[in-house]
Amino acid sequence: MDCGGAGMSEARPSALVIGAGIAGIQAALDIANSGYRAVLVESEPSIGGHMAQLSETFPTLDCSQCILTPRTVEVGHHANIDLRTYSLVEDIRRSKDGSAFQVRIRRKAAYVDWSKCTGCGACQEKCPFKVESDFERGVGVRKVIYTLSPQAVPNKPVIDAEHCRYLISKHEIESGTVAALTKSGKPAEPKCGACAKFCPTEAIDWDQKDTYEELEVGAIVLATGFDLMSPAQLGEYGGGQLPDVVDGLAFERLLAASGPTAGRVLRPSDGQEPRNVVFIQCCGSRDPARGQPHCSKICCMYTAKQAILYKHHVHGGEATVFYIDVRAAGKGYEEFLQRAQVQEQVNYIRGKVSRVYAENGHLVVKGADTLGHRSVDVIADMVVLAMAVQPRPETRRLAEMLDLAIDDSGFLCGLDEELAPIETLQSGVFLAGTVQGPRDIPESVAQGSAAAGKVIQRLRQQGGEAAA
Amino acid sequence: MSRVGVFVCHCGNNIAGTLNVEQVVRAAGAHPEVSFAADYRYMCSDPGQELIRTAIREHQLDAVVVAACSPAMHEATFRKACAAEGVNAYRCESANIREQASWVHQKQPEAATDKASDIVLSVVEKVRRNASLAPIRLPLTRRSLVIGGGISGLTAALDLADAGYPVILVERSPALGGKMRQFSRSYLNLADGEQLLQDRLSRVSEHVQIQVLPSAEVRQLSGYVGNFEARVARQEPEGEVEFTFEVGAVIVATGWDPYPLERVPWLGGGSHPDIVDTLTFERMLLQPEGLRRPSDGRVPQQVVFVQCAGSRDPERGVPYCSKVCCMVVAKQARAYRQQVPQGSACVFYTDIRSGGKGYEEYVQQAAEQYGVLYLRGEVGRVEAVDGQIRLQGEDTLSGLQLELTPDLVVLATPLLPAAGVQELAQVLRISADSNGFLSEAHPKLRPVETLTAGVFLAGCSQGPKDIPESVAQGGAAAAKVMQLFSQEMLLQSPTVAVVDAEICSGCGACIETCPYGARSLSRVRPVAVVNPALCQACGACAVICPNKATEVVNWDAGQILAMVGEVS
Amino acid sequence: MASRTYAYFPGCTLRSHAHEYERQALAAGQALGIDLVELPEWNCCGATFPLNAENVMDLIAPARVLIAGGKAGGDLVTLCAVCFHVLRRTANFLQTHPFALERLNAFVEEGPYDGQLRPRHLLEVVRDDLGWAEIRQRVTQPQAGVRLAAYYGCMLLRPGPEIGLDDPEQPSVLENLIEAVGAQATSFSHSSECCGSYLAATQPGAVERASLRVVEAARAGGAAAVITACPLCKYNLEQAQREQPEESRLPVAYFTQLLTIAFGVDAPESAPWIVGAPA
Amino acid sequence: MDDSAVRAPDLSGRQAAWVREIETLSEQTLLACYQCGRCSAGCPMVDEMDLLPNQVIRLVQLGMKSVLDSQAAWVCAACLTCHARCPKGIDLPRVMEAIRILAVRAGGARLLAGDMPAQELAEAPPMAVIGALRKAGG
Repeated sequence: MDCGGAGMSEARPSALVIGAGIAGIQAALDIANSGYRAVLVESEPSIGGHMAQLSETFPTLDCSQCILTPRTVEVGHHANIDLRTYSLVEDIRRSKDGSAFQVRIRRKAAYVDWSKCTGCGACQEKCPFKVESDFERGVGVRKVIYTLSPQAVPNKPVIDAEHCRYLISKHEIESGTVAALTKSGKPAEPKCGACAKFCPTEAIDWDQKDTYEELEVGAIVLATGFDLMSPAQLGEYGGGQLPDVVDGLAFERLLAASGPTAGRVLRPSDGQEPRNVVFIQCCGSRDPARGQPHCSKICCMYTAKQAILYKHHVHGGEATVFYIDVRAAGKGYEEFLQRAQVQEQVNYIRGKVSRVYAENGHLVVKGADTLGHRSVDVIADMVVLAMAVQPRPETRRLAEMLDLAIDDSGFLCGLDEELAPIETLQSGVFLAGTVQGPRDIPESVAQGSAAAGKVIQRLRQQGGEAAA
Repeated sequence: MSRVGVFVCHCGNNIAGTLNVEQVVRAAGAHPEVSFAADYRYMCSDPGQELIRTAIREHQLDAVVVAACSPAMHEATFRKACAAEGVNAYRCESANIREQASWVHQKQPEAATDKASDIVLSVVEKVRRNASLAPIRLPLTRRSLVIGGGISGLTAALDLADAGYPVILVERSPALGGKMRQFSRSYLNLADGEQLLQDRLSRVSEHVQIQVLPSAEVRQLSGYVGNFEARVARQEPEGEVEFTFEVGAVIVATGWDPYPLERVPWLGGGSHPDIVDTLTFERMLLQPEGLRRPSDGRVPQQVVFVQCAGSRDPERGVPYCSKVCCMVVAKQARAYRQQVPQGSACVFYTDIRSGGKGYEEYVQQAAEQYGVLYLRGEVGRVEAVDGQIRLQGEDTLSGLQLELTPDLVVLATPLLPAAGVQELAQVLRISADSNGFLSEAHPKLRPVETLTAGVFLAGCSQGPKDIPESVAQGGAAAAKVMQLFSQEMLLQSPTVAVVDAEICSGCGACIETCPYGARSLSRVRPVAVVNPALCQACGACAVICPNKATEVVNWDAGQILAMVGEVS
Repeated sequence: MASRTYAYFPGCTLRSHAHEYERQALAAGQALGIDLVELPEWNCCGATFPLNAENVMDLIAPARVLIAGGKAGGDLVTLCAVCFHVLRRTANFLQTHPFALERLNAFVEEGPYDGQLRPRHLLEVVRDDLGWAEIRQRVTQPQAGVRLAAYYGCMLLRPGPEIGLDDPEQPSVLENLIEAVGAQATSFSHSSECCGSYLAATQPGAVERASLRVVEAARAGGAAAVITACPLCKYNLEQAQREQPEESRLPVAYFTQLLTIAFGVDAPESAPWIVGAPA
Repeated sequence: MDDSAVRAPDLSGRQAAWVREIETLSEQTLLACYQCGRCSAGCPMVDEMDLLPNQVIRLVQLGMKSVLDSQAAWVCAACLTCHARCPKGIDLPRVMEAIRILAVRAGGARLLAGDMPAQELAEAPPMAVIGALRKAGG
């Protein structure tokens, strides 16, 4: 495998950054711009994390992709950054003297030789199979050979082996579940292979295997980010059963110009424009009984933003937000909330929703207005659940590997959560972004930079000279 | 004759959804000096950049126009791609047809298309006249000035010093530690602020790389990124002493100041000794004899905390949320219940904002385990009647009007920007928002940078923040400085103003008008000279010069007239 | 077919108001090889699970049922959703509160109760011991084209972690049963909304309003009948409709009737969802 | 309810004996409730109540004894919908039961078989009659 790592000098001091969301990107760029080498590992085929899924960002309503792509492009072309996408950190061991880490990275088989691929996109166009896209949060589809977005960095596709007709039939023939010879006596051939037929550079590699790489780094930044709790865990809201009940990230995709509906808000069930959208906050958050005990911090603001954007997209549309406490704590946030409530006339109701169900082609949202002292039923066309922010599964694995502390919700702990939030129990291992707990973009960026600062400090103390 | 390539970006639907991209390509292609014109879904993507590089090779292009988003986004991306194929970076220009055409004229696709074509052609006219340039290289001083010795300033100073870079740490008050020194404890740590800061304070005082100047203020900052000269005035017993330091970067960590109690008169601020603010209550919690109320030294049996006492109140107080009060009050109410187990603690709140790691759990414990009673509603009035405090409030959840006679009222008043920060901002040539907090370069992605190169922000100077955020920001600002200091030479854009010394009369009009202080009279002869490191190429000098003796490189009069000619 | 034997607790209501429920259950059981052997001696379960800390006295009645069940050996099965709820929660409580168990044993002569019994509902026996495939096999009169609303009410599902019969928010056992006999389970927004329960005795007006909401939701889903496992739910839903003309009432039937008709034990004409059912 | 006339609720921090009694009987910590209102949102009987379920807890939190006079506890069907969805896991039906017990002890409401509507008494299944007597009869 060649991930572009050839020619890199092992002698140069380097750091491993795990996770290429905005926090990891910021950390890698700051390390690289200080002359040190950063190995940036990302499990998805391309970088950008959740920020690449967002439509606009609060409180300025900047287009997320627009402000993000300069950073992703810079990472993609940076001489000091070795990008390892579609890859997982399999193992980390500290060297005997404690100063360095031996890291083993597994790069998942993409079935595409990226050194040959030009990213022309012909394969994606010709692939006849579509599957639900995780990136589109279930409100959009992708091909079986895919990149996450047209602006992906790197802009090289991978094949989803689980759904690929060719790979499935190839496996059937090899494992003997399908006869090796056809009726006419010819050797059986795997079906489809459209991508390979149309690839102008013969980059499809059906025999590609997972590959492994060992390297040594002087410091590690953990920036593995977050997941949203699945709406399927909230049966009372019809999560997973009612198509027009979606989570906050799915609604971002419906708002995004680059999303599956090209920025038109259309409800998944019938493609109609919803005239009434209800946003429910604290879905699984602040819920020690059945969800997460913590506050997910970002939902109040993104809900206000989504309600505003929805009202911009659908003129005359009604937006209702059920909340318990509106947490608009950040620069310009309170003012943004006031804008949502007063100027944009988003209807805020203080109370939590008990149930959402379908009736006569609509959704009935059974809520309470604790300030008006009444229960309220809101008829809606669409419901958006602000699902709890929770750690990604691999975070726990990394914590075990490195012997790091985790909190009750599964987030990683800083050495001192207040006074030393970036450092950990392990020297040379630092945290950035939501791996430590829910936080917004500017906080994640600041933490990414701060973690980079700790890395630079350490590499300088170890005496490594930066390459200018 | 130039050989210009024009590349029109669809930006997904952002551009192509409104205007007719093909028509823009045709209009550009018709220009005699345009040798190649094409369009693509996303020019900034890898294949988009590859398209430019291939076209440069195949069509021997010597200049490039990318018609896409604002140059603030991707100018660097496209210039890098051109440079990789041997086209001088300054012969590549962005034509902004997104922010200036497709986004603002969504309802008029045809007019937007015409406008985009005009924009593209005018930039073609400019770029064919662009000179090939090389960046200006400047030396730099690898020492930094940290202004403010609170938790974020201390963190920044230590991070830099530990990385081997010397630091001048200037603190307005006589001692380091900032507001945190006054805290009775933090949320998670039982020790008081003084003890929590101990490790940092002793490391700062012992660090060979850190020079601390207490009782000192920055009076002037001249120079530019990498090469600042700071004048610092220090109050000493014998009077004011002034120091001058050469530094390459500045970190502003000036923190916050408390809101005067008198500014919340409807809450009784200033009218009774037992109506105090949270910072005062911090000190009361640390009284060696235990908590005593100020008026008569008795142990208060009923304490009422009032949140948003001036915050979120654009009419009477400040419009912003002060962010930390919810947690400060939860901490104080818990501490009170611990010290006075038989006493009652009520908190009036509007929204409890405990968004932070472990914060929600902390507040829930305050109610559940410490028996703090949270009352959701505004306090209408607090007043002293015959020495007794009377409080009128409402619990909107039960609909009850409440009239209380507490022994002590703690007002969570707003965090204000530190006194004097406006003047400091002027000295540093950085800006502040309408509330007086310093402005970051970008609210999302550049939270610790300012628009003045080499000047960075940390902590509450930029807006209310809690301790972990301030620590992270201190570290982040330090990292930005390290990045700056890791360069051998500073590279500056060469598209700056230049003076034709033969024509310049030395009248000084441009010196007056330059907003960046980038111009001065030559010491050698009476002509204006430009400090290229400070010049931001705004062009004000070119406009004001009565002799047309100055202009901006690659923005000369001929270019501008040609551009205007194309659109009119 | 191998026969399975279970101890069986009928409860008061099945012996006074819901005779049909019991008859159907026994008949369907026979067809499935399920032998329900009535406890030789039993008393009322108490009809409500006491929701307070001083509950030991209130638990004597259900505990005596549990003791009788324990003596009978094997699993103790009930039909009434409320009996099931009270017995299972009592059993859970006594299993996890040894001091309460000790106190209680001091009061009951038949004891001591060992705290180990886990009473079951017939639905669990059908689903877990037999399985839907076996039900489908046994069907001779498939109820094709019949649209039925699965109504759980409260007691079969909540509190979810303690009762554990099904997912309390998205249950499926009744739907699966309806589909196993070839009928179609309709979409039913109020399948686990409360009918008003025992307030029937004190607040009939409130119960009527609550029950009508349930009935209307079932009707809106196009159901020809409501299928329940609770005699009180059936009573409340029927009472709420008593003022309506008979032909426009939505029938309410026990899940057991689905089995007896699908197995050919009862005549197809006896099914309320065919007689007078809307298309 | 005429609570608005009561202008000085018991916020003493020393919980009144009756509040402690409710907490003991119900085995619930009522200050744990952060008043999200989810119980009120899902309650099938809420339209029949003079106080919302969350307000019942609120008044106990505030020490307002008038809550014992509320009809809400007597209209609660103990369907457990509120408990099933409460983010803090509060078992509100147990609180309602505690309020009923206190009211009965205070000699107030007490349901006797003779109090029931005659028709319901005759027609309703025994489980309803027994249930009602046990829930409301003290």
